Amino acid sequence: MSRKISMKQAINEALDLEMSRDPTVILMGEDIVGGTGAPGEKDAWGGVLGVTKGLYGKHGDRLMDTPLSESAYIGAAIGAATCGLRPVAELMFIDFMGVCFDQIFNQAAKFRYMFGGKAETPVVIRGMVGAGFRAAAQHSQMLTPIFTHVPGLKVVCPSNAYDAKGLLIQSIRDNDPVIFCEHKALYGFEMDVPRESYAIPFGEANVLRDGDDVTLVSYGLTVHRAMAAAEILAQEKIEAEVIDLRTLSPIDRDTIIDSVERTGRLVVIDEAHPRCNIATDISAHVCQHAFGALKAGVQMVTAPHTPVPFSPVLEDLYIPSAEAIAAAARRTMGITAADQTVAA
Amino acid sequence: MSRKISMKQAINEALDLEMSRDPTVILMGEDIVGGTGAPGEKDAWGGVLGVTKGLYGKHGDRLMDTPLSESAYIGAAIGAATCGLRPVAELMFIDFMGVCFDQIFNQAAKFRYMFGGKAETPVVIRGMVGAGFRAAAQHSQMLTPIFTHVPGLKVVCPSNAYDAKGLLIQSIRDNDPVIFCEHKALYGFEMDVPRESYAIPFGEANVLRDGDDVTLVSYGLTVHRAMAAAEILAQEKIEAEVIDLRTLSPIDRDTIIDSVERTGRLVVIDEAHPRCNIATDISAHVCQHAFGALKAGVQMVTAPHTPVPFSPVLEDLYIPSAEAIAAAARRTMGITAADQTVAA
Amino acid sequence: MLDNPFPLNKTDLLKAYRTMRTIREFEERLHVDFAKGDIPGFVHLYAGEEACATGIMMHLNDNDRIASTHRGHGHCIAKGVDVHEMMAEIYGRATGACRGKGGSMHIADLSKGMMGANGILGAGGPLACGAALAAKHRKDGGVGITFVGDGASNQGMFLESLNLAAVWNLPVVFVVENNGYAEATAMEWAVSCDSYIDRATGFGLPGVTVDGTDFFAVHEAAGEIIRRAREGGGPALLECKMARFYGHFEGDAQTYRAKGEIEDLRANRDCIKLMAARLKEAGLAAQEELDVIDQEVAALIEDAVRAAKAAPLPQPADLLQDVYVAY
Amino acid sequence: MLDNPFPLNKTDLLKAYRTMRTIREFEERLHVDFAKGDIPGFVHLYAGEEACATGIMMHLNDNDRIASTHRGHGHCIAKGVDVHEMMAEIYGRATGACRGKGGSMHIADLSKGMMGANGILGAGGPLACGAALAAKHRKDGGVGITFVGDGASNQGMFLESLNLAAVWNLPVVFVVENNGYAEATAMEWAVSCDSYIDRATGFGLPGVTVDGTDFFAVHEAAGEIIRRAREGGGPALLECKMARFYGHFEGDAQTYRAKGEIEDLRANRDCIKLMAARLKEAGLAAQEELDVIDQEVAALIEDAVRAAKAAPLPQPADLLQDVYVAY
Ligand SMILES: Cc1ncc(C[n+]2csc(CCOP(=O)(O)OP(=O)(O)O)c2C)c(N)n1
Ligand SMILES: Cc1ncc(C[n+]2csc(CCOP(=O)(O)OP(=O)(O)O)c2C)c(N)n1
Ligand SMILES: [Mg+2]
Ligand SMILES: [Mg+2]
Repeated sequence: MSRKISMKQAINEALDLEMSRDPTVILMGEDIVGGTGAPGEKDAWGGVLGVTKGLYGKHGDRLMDTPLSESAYIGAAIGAATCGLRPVAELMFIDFMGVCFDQIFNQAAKFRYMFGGKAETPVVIRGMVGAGFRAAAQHSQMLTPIFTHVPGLKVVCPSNAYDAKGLLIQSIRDNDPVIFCEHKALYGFEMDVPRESYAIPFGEANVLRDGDDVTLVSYGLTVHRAMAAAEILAQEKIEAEVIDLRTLSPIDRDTIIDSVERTGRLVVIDEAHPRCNIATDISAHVCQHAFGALKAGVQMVTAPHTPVPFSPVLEDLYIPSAEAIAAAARRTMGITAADQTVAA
Repeated sequence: MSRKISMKQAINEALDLEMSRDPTVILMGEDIVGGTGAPGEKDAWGGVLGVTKGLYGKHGDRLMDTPLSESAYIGAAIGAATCGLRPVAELMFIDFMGVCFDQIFNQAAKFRYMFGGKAETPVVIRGMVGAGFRAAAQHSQMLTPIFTHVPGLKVVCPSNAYDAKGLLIQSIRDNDPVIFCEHKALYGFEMDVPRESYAIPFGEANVLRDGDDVTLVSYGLTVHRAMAAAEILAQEKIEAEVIDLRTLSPIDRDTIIDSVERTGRLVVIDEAHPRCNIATDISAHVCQHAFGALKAGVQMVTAPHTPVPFSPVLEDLYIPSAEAIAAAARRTMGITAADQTVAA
Repeated sequence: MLDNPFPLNKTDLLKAYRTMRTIREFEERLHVDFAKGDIPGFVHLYAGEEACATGIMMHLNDNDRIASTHRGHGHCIAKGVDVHEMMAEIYGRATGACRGKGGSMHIADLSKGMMGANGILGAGGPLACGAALAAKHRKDGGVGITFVGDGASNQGMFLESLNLAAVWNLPVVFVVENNGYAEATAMEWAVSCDSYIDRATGFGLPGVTVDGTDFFAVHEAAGEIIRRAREGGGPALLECKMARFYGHFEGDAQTYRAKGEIEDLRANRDCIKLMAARLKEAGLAAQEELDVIDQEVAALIEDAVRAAKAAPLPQPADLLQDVYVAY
Repeated sequence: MLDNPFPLNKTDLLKAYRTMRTIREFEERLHVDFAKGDIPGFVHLYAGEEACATGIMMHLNDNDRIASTHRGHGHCIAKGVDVHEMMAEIYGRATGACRGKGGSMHIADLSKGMMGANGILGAGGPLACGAALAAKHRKDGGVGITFVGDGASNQGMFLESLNLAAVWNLPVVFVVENNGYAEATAMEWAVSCDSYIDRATGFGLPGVTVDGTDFFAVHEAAGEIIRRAREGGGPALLECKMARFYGHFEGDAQTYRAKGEIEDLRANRDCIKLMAARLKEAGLAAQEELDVIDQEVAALIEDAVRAAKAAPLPQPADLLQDVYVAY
């Protein structure tokens, strides 16, 4: 049984289902309940954008508001995870990772290896990523490449409500630390989502659209831009295959390479900054392992090497557009702007 | 006039020269003097490995020991930089960036852009990088890709004493925040270094060896491995061109592309973890912008996707070896292990 | 002026009143325009807290630096940042204080000693230490001031900077703007110490608590602390207890607050009303004089909004500008 | 046992003595073998500080968790981690506590409630809060303990965790091992408060200071604090003032210390000598009994070194193992 719900609701539902199923699942974060110690209503916020709203009513003190101390509570979530709980800690905006990164990359990520395989750290850190909210330079970053770079972390970034639910359930059940990236511009995006519980395995990309001419690979918000680009291209009789990575670590390289072996052309789209990002990661892998299949250089379409600007007119230019993606696809086909003008 | 000095001495000399030249240059860090408040000798340490030793005697209180509070003093260095000083702050091991990353990536890196071009933050953050010291998972990382990912930061990683001196002088004079990465395994490495002051501009790679068959690109310690690989290859009549990047942001892509246009073959070597690293960054750039020149897929030789292990036998396997680099070069030439056996 | 009971002359008092009114008018206008959908992004209003910024900033000059918070409009105005440039910034215009790239959460003007509002809580502590360090290095008598909310006072960066300031004996003042809430969370719950004086003592700093709705109390306490810092007497912590008139940010329904709480605050703890009453009581200003100021302020804000709306937007090329001084 | 002046019986007292001797012997052996070049990496010795780890750990069971520091050997031994596995780890062997992947700075044994030595200072604070949170959630009476040096007590992560522990009322104890130095830097200079009791008060925690070279004092103070935490009475901070016998790490020339300082410490503040004297004074142990223990301990360490040197090295394939539980 399914019905249309938003990605925000899907995340809420995944948390609810897992808390109901497993008593070791606890939630913590700044105002994930909201109003602790305050004279008014309890559960006043349910997170800054309401994602955890209502869960306090059902699960009570297993949701914990925290003081404004990310290292302390994210570290506590990590410590508790090594002691048998399955905490889901919210880092309101992923941009705040700078004040608690040590606990994530030097502690949680390394315990298992550094302790000779004898530790498990089943913690999930949920955080909002991405631009488009007019939230400026310190509340709009992707930062997915930074987490993906770190061995020991798993990194998830869904593009829709269905995936968000299944991937979050998998994240909670997973026995390694998971960074769960929620693109804030997708929270309102609705789609059919089953009521029941289901887990989407990590490392399995989703082929959203078949096509034999060019492969478009992305994750998160820009998956939708890639789909829009595919529509534009289809009108030009270019059939694009669109792949949604869903998880960045592990990453499903087989699906990408299978596709590129058919299309011979690859465009990688990443909302992260261009240097050392997911786009370079994929491009380089393909160039090393499927060079023979490439008919043209791999094109990357990314955010620029700049902080995220505030002004809406600039921010709108910041996120890779469908037109820029389509243009990159054309470049892989050897179609220049001049050809285009002629064709048009 | 030059004489043989170690990279450690070259760094010390660069700091000394700049402090003498410019009264706004100040140094801070944990025990960069050593012994503050203690009953014994002042200037007892000069940094944990003695890099700043002796500078206190010459420049006195312009060197400041700090409490063990990286966010506070790195942030103070950044704040002071926006107010007219040119602080050089030491982050003893770059691995400690997790406790002060916010000040680096959300503050220093973003001020200029976020404030509409009206701020300057001429701060240098020096830190030890790299494996080989048996210092285990939390004292051996490169992390260069993480800093390189961030717009607004410049990232420098010299491979030798001469470059270290010139690049550090440039870093101090530069008006943007610079992450200056010192590979601890290179500290003892001696070479001819002029006594006088000189600055090496950023974004200019150094071609250490000419060759027409394959291009090897690296930075830091693995430059030496690449040179050793070139020696191995030369015995097989394969002439490798070896490029030392010196600065990772900005990065000298022109020199790489010029070389690849001649050789048609590229191996990128990176001591950082493999995902979203400098190797993928370069490979992807070349694959997008010089695809036509490539005769074979770009090969990457990197550390594995694991934390740095302690045991010397494992750590020695961790850092890319000359043999692995040579093997990658052979792969770009289509020479398989089988061919090799025949040839031998 | 024989019967002036205050340590400020009339000109300064009216200047302070004007500053507070400017902040209030600025914020109330944003409140209205945000609800209309005119203003993009997150906006945190300082209304109700004006006496704190104003009382402190009266002691500072352009050579003194402040590191502000996400709730920074009041600090900016009191520190002398141009109101037109601020408004244009909030509207994302090319004429803004940050040329439209910063927005409400990142207004800065280094020429006025305003090091920036900050979207990262607690980040100002270290930065203000740096400003103080630079002043100390130059021996120019400058001070660094950082503002921090009750919530952000639990941030590690901020706590570290208390220790650093004491150890280095920096001319820096930590102003805790205790408005009782961090978002929806009560200060009473989230801050573990009995008082900020205890916390200051825990870092070897003198701590002072004042009623932050009382301009005169803030002004006096801050004056003493800042003077000492300038003279090399070292850092201190000043807690100002105050009241947030609006939600955490615009759009907050505030159901976590007590019934009648805001009405009560507005009626009894409005720092501007309180100041006006004191001025009139002391015979230093007639209502008419204050009305004139109010009208001038209203006109200023009106003009700032008008100008902001009419100002040019950033150009596409601006997207890539000013990442580095030189790259 | 009528005339036993101590709250522990003879068996426990001798057990404590044995633990302290084991730590000392372990560390002194490392000191010698490091100088010979047998041991790779950074090694920080706990010698001189044994009474602290031992006095506290006597109150704990495997269900209680500790988060340790870079100077962790003593915590490990007192918490029951196998000495052979520790030595093998320090020698980088496959039989080590972490299969050779961790080394001195990362020895852990979660089955013994030892959450790991830690190369990042201050990181243990949040982790121990997490252990305490898990215990509280399970209502199993467990406690979390974190050790932190005087230097690391200024780390933001650690400071934040003091506040968090108080706010969440966690069964956690923060043990400040104040040995007077952070590397070469004096505690007196780097820690801004007058006393750790002030710092604890600054976070709403009860704070207690004891002579960390006095096993009995540590044991008693820790017992009280840990009992209260177990019973839901909340967190506390315990400062143990003690003495580092060796350098910050092996290889440190220690020129920053006063002339004669170490000799004086060894003569007058050696926690093991002090304990032995007290035991003999009270007639609870004869020198001969202690000698037997000393000999057994020496044999154990000798055997651990022998076994470590003979143990197999990790295999190349191990390099890629155990990054994830499943990937
Ligand atoms: C490091 C960091 N953590 C969390 C946030 C999200 N956040 C923004 S404002 C706020 C509450 C701040 O409360 P307080 O410090 O009391 O200041 P006030 O809003 O009351 O002025 C929070 C949690 C942030 N911006 N930065
Ligand atoms: C976050 C961090 N900063 C700095 C260091 C480097 N470091 C290792 S030990 C040490 C001094 C520690 O002093 P203290 O906390 O007093 O412990 P002690 O060594 O005296 O036991 C320093 C600065 C580190 N490991 N981690
Ligand atoms: Mg507040
Ligand atoms: Mg110490």
